[in-house]
Amino acid sequence: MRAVLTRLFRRRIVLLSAIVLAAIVVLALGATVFASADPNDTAVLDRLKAPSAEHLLGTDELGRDLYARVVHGARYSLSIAAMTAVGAVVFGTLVGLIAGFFRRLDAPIMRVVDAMMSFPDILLAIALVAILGPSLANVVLALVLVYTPRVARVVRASTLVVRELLFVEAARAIGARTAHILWHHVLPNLLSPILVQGSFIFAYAILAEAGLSFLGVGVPPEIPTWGTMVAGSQQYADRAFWVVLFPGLAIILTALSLQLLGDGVRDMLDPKLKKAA
Amino acid sequence: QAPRAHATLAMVAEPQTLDPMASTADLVGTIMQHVYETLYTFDAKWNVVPMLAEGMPKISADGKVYTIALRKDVQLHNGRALTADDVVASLQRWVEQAPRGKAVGKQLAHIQAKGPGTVEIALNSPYAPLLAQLALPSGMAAIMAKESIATPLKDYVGTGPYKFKERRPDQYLLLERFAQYAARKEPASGYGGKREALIGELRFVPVPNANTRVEGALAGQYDFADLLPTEALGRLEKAGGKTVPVLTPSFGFPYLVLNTKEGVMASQPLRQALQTALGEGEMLAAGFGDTRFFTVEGNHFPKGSPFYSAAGTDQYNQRNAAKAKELAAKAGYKGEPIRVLTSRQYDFHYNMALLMAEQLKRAGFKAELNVVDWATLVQRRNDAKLWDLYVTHSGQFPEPMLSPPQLGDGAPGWWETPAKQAALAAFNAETDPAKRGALWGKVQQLVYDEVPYINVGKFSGLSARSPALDNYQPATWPFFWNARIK
Amino acid sequence: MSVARPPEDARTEAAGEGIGIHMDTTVTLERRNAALAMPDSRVLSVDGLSVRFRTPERTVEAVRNLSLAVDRGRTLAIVGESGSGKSVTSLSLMRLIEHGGGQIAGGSALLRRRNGQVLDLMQADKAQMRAVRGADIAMIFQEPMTSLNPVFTVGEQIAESVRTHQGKDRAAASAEALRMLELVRIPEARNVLGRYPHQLSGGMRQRVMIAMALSCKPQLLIADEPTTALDVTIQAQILRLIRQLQEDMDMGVIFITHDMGVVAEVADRVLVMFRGDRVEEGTTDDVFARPTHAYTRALLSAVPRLGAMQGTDLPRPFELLQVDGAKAPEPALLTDTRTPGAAPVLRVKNLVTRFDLKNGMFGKATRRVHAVEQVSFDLYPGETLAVVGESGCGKSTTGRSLLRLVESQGGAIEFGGRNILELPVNQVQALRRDIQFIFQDPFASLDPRKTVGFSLAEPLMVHRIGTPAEREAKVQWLLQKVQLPPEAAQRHPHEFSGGQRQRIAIARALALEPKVIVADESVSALDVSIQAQIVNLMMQLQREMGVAILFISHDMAVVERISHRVAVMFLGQIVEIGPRRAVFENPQHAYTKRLMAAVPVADPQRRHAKRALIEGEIPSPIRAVGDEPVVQPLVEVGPGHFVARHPIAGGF
Amino acid sequence: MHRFILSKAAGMLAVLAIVAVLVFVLTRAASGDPVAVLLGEQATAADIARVQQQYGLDKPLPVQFGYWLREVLQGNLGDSIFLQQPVTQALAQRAEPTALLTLMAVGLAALIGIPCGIVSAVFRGKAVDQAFTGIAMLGASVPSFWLGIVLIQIFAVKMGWFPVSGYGDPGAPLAERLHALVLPATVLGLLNSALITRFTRASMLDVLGEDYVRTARAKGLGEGIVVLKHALRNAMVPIVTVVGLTTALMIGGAVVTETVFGLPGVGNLVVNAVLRRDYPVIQGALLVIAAIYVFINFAIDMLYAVVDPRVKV
Ligand SMILES: Nc1ncnc2c1ncn2[C@@H]1O[C@H](COP(=O)(O)OP(=O)(O)OP(=O)(O)O)[C@@H](O)[C@H]1O
Ligand SMILES: Nc1ncnc2c1ncn2[C@@H]1O[C@H](COP(=O)(O)OP(=O)(O)OP(=O)(O)O)[C@@H](O)[C@H]1O
Ligand SMILES: [Mg+2]
Ligand SMILES: [Mg+2]
Repeated sequence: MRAVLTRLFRRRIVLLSAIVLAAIVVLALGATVFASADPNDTAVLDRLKAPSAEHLLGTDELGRDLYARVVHGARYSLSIAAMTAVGAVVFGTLVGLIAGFFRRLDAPIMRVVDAMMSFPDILLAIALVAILGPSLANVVLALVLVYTPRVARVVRASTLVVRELLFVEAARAIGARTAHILWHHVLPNLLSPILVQGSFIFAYAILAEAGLSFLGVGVPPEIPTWGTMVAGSQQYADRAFWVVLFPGLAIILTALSLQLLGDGVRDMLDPKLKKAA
Repeated sequence: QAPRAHATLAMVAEPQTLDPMASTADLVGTIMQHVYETLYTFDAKWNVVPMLAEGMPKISADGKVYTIALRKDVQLHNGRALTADDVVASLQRWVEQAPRGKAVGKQLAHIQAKGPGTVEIALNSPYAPLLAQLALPSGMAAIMAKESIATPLKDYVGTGPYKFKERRPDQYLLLERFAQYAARKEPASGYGGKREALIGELRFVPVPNANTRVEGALAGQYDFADLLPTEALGRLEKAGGKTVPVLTPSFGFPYLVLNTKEGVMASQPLRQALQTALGEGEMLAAGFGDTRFFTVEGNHFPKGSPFYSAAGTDQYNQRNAAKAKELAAKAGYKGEPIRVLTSRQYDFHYNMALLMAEQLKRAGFKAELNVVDWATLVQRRNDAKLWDLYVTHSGQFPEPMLSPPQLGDGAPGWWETPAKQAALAAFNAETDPAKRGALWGKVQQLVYDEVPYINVGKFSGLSARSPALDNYQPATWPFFWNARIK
Repeated sequence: MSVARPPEDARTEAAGEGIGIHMDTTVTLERRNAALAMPDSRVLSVDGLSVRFRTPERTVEAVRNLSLAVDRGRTLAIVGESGSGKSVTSLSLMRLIEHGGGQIAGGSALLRRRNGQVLDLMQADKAQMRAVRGADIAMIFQEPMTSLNPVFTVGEQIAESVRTHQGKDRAAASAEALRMLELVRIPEARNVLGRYPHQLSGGMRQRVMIAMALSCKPQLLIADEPTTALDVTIQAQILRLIRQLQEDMDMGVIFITHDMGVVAEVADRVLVMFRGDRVEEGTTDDVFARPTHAYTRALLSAVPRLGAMQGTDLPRPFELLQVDGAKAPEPALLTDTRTPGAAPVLRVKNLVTRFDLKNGMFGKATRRVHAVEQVSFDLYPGETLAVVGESGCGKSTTGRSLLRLVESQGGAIEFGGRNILELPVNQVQALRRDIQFIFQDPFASLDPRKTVGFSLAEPLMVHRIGTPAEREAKVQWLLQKVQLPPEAAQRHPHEFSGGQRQRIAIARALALEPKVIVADESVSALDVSIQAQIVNLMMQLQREMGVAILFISHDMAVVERISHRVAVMFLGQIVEIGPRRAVFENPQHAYTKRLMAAVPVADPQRRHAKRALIEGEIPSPIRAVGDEPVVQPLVEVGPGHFVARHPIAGGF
Repeated sequence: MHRFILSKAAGMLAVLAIVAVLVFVLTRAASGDPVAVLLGEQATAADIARVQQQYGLDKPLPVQFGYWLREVLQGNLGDSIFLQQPVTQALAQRAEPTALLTLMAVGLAALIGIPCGIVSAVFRGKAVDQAFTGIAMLGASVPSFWLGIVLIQIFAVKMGWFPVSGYGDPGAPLAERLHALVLPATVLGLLNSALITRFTRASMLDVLGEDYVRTARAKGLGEGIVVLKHALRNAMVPIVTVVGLTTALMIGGAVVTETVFGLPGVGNLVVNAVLRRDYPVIQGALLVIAAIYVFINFAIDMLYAVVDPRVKV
């Protein structure tokens, strides 16, 4: 384990990203401790106040404390993004794996994937939320549905390659069943493309959630998320840059660290690089 | 450099339809009032004045029969002169199809042509708002060429100073000057009086993103930019000659509709408790920010209007959480959730809803915000089972019966009490404007007592025009006749 | 060139020629002056070359203080085991090593360019190197399959070189490319010019590589294992071709290989490398006759020599010399691992395996590969049956058919009384426990992301044998069997050398204690010393466990050593099968004879013995659908020795 | 060839069929009512019911679906409830701006993404690689409406180089329409270049280690030719895939940008239709988008064969 970590953090930038990410997660988990103010407490008279000692990051258009909102928002944005990324990756991988590995199922599955991919995200989201009601879980579900086909496509393409590799045949030659081969041999070798997709979906999900919330098919309003903050306050940005800047920074910082960390993990998992680098 | 022969007008969206009767949406009225005209209209002081009608109608002594003489020189866009048949056919369509027209239709005995230039409207009982209804640009009682009438409407043949030229949805809608337009002789005032098309072509372009409309105005790309976020005023003022902000005071009013039919809000005492909890001033601030853009007052009509009244306004803007709690307890409130239906279609709806939820919470109510998209909201509010309260707004109209629809029958909220019937019957039967003012006070009092809806206050509209757009008169439904491009 | 160098950069005279450790990275003036006086016939003179790879974890000294010289028209062979620094040396001379993360730590490499100018390659700047590469020094790489760019036509790839270095226009370059292809004797050269590498066979690709390398008439040709991946017959052609072209162009050649047979065939001088050091250098005759270094002796002893088994019936392990000079433990006495009269474990009858070739546009099979046609043989317990033949003749497919890794179209494979070809899939999975397959490429057949321990335990896991602890014990036992350290279980495949990886693959095949092992070219990719070890290991294991081995190979010398019986395949059919001694000492089929003749002999004395070489390509097993090949019945010509009576002459 | 085209066409039909059913089910399952939106604030439930009848929206869903399907099979996608024009015409009018915007944006994205990806790969782990990674992630996490407004403020309002919004004046010549697309295409291009950068980088890294790259160097070719000719061409297949995918997704997915810049594009059409529940437009547009999507995938397949001779279509 220590060796793994040493290898992972050999590049300073990877270590830095891990620290940033860890800090954000800690902040999110301990939101109530780090920001005692209620993120939904409105004070119309204090609207759009610049950052000050009282309001570290200023206030938004309803006079809500931006610091509290950003900190509490971390919890929700991170969970939405993480759940979406994990969900889409899990389902997409499953679908892509099956389509890529079983020739017979390939065409039918990929036609459905194509059909879903040609659907605009918001139609799916509106329909789902309208059917199931607006909630964080349903937003995640909608986003998972949007991103699953994209993952599936990539995973399928890679599976088609890995399927032909000799060690897969070798595994078959020792009498391994298909499930064993998929789990132990195909899947681990797809990690790299999956990681890239996952980290992008993570970033996209934060923004996509904002778009949905903005149309009224997102998370309920008492849930502060970074995306909603940026999207909902953009028109005040001219007067009060902080309403967009801070949640925006939070998004970018998270996405960037995750991507860099993902890179690091990928490098670490790549046995070839371990040798050459 | 020759002056431009066109004006670019940035509107908030693509109009839902170009059939002025089909929709009460403001945008439809704003655009189509250039193409279609009504028998009557409003002057700058919100008085009803004749437009296609020669003059004010002859009203029979019992107040039931209106005889309206038409102007003789009026040309339709298809090159024919307007006749009473056109008017009758148009109004017939209006009462059959237009949401507003149907309300009027209930009072109607018949509409008939009395000769080529005269129309007779007969009512079952006196109905004072008739002329105002006929005058309103929204859900317009538009007069159209008889032969063009169809559903859905395909040709837009009206009498207005502009005629329909071309529509490219989401791109532009072009109206061009109607050369044969016959204007009234009276000086222009509000929507009334002399209309003159001084700009060759009106280009209505949909710019749905409010920020983009602001930027476009700042860049001088639009001659007119409708409905800008109030936050933009500062930048518009500093624009340095590229654009001029236009403030339309008492532009409209937000209001909350309560479900009197089903659910927790069906209890009148509880509605009152809720009213006690609200701080409308705070809500307006949340919705509109700058104090220049809203007025915190409980009178539903502004000072100077014949319908100005202070009746019941002590119930307004109380923000008394303790008292509300007490009232709610008395009303038997047990913490049932109050389902608040709102959308983000309009930012101020959403912001006001958020703030209201906070206020309600403080008073011990359990508010549950259901933020949905607009199409869902307008559908859901027709189902009494799905909501307890929703947030909306309306233009500030000169005649109480024009808005909100809860004063009429069958509108969401389903306010239906004997007291309402009585108060409104009295109000509508009275044709004397002076007496109607007093009668409105009674209605307003009733609204504060029974709380079928809550008028939150008044807000102003912010638009912007280019310095080149000359002689533009601010109006609820912006119009561009008589304006010119310098 | 800078004349005034800071003193600390100067190399001390004491460093001397080729000995001593040079810590600095530059060459002194004196040395350069001395070098400039390089004899006219000398093309390249390398002195004190050191190359290292620096990684965050450690620094690898891949080449230490290497000196060598190459004369015009002469061939220097560099030999040594895998990882001894041969490729690194050649890449350093091209200054391509930096692209692979290497670092030239010291030394000089003086090259006499075409214009007579002498240039120190280690000091040359980028532009100079670009001018040198391809023009003064050309290189042929080990892997003809991957060394050509798949997306450009071969004509373009040759012409590009010509355009770059000779400044010819497109038409002229293209004409020159055609000339080069003809020079390397590619049939229908004009046609091949417009083809893509994947449309050519390995031999043709390697000839394209040679054409490309020689297109600018270099002073020096570096050939890094140019024939290792090729068939014996093709290899013989290529070797001869290089030799001839060298004579025509009077080039110096550095020939890198680990095949002593090839060395004996082509080299004037031999340089032996061992773990980055030069351990011996001399004329080919000298080195073969009187090896001085222990490693050289070990290397030579491991070289399989065709005919070494003449007069014996049983397989015999190699006698291995240890590098330290001590003799390896005496191999156990030769015993016959077969049980006389035992029933065969595996009976193959009239096996047919074909692949349909989908014609892309139509998606319909119009042609098919007749990979295996009516193949029949029996395999007895404790026996090694070798299957030999050229690339593409269907050896691997035969092996894969036995495990039903490919679908066969006809015949029967009887194992344990059941016909494998008719079993339902889940029973096939269970049955694979008893027949194991060792793949041709040990690297590709091990999952790079799994530890060796996992790979070894996996067969047990798959068949749900034992508890985790028992499996671990078994892994340790297996590692010990194949002479790997216990901690190898924790490492990943890439952390092992090719030989070690092959041992892992063998251990994996043994994990289930199968009755039959199909070993597909299990030693072909290894260098001789490792190869000998693996062959010995397999024989030892057969002795201990009594498994039957189907040994697939194209290396006749190894086959001679290891097998009891031999089957010769050609175009999917068995053309000759019989006891090894009979087939080797008395080959009947023309194709068998040809195969024997093409094997290079590791004896410089016999270098120029005239051999019948066949030009051109092997006929193709691809036929139009419906065009069934004729299978000739086998005729017994001796006890257990069968031969197909082909009117074969036209086939070649 | 016939068979190939037939199988592609069958696949396309399958996708369209799935889309047709899915879109119908989803739009109808979603709440919301086009008529309520159409009629506006003052309409009562009775008004709504009457107009619903007029549009046949009161019929049972299977009946509606059957009716629609029959029309579609005859090539008639129906009439929009709001636009007062046939859906086919509405789509035809969006075709040009959408196509041009997509082309420009994808072109720009490729023009940025591919070189950045190449540089990143060549200088793997160096500062420039990390800088490009950072910029790419920035691209992935900047909301498009925000970038759009910023670009408008700088290049349209301050500099006055481009119009703030719209697709040129009525009857504008092509040059003017293209001019109006520059800023939106820039937004889309910048944002989409992120993914292309990352893909190119990964793909190039794979290829740069290949033997034939070494061969190219050994021939004495300059580093530029080695990377740009020998390596890039081989790395093209995944790059073409991601560029194609970007293109396909942009056809219906450039909604926000189209809204910000007031462009009459397909995305705008679809989203407005969705927001107002303009069922005929949603259904028709999605069918067409799906068809285009499948067609682009098909084109990508064909392109593979162009960039890589080993690939047979
Ligand atoms: N890119 C690299 N990074 C680190 N070490 C390397 C690299 N390339 C080669 N080496 C090491 O340098 C040493 C010499 O390798 P080289 O490729 O020259 O062997 P070789 O003699 O050509 O072997 P083979 O016969 O297998 O081709 C080996 O120990 C190898 O592990
Ligand atoms: N999956 C496949 N699809 C189509 N053709 C195949 C397939 N596998 C093998 N072939 C063809 O079948 C023939 C026999 O192949 P096989 O791999 O058995 O040859 P081999 O004797 O093992 O050759 P080598 O010595 O190169 O390993 C070859 O022409 C090969 O191209
Ligand atoms: Mg090598
Ligand atoms: Mg083989």
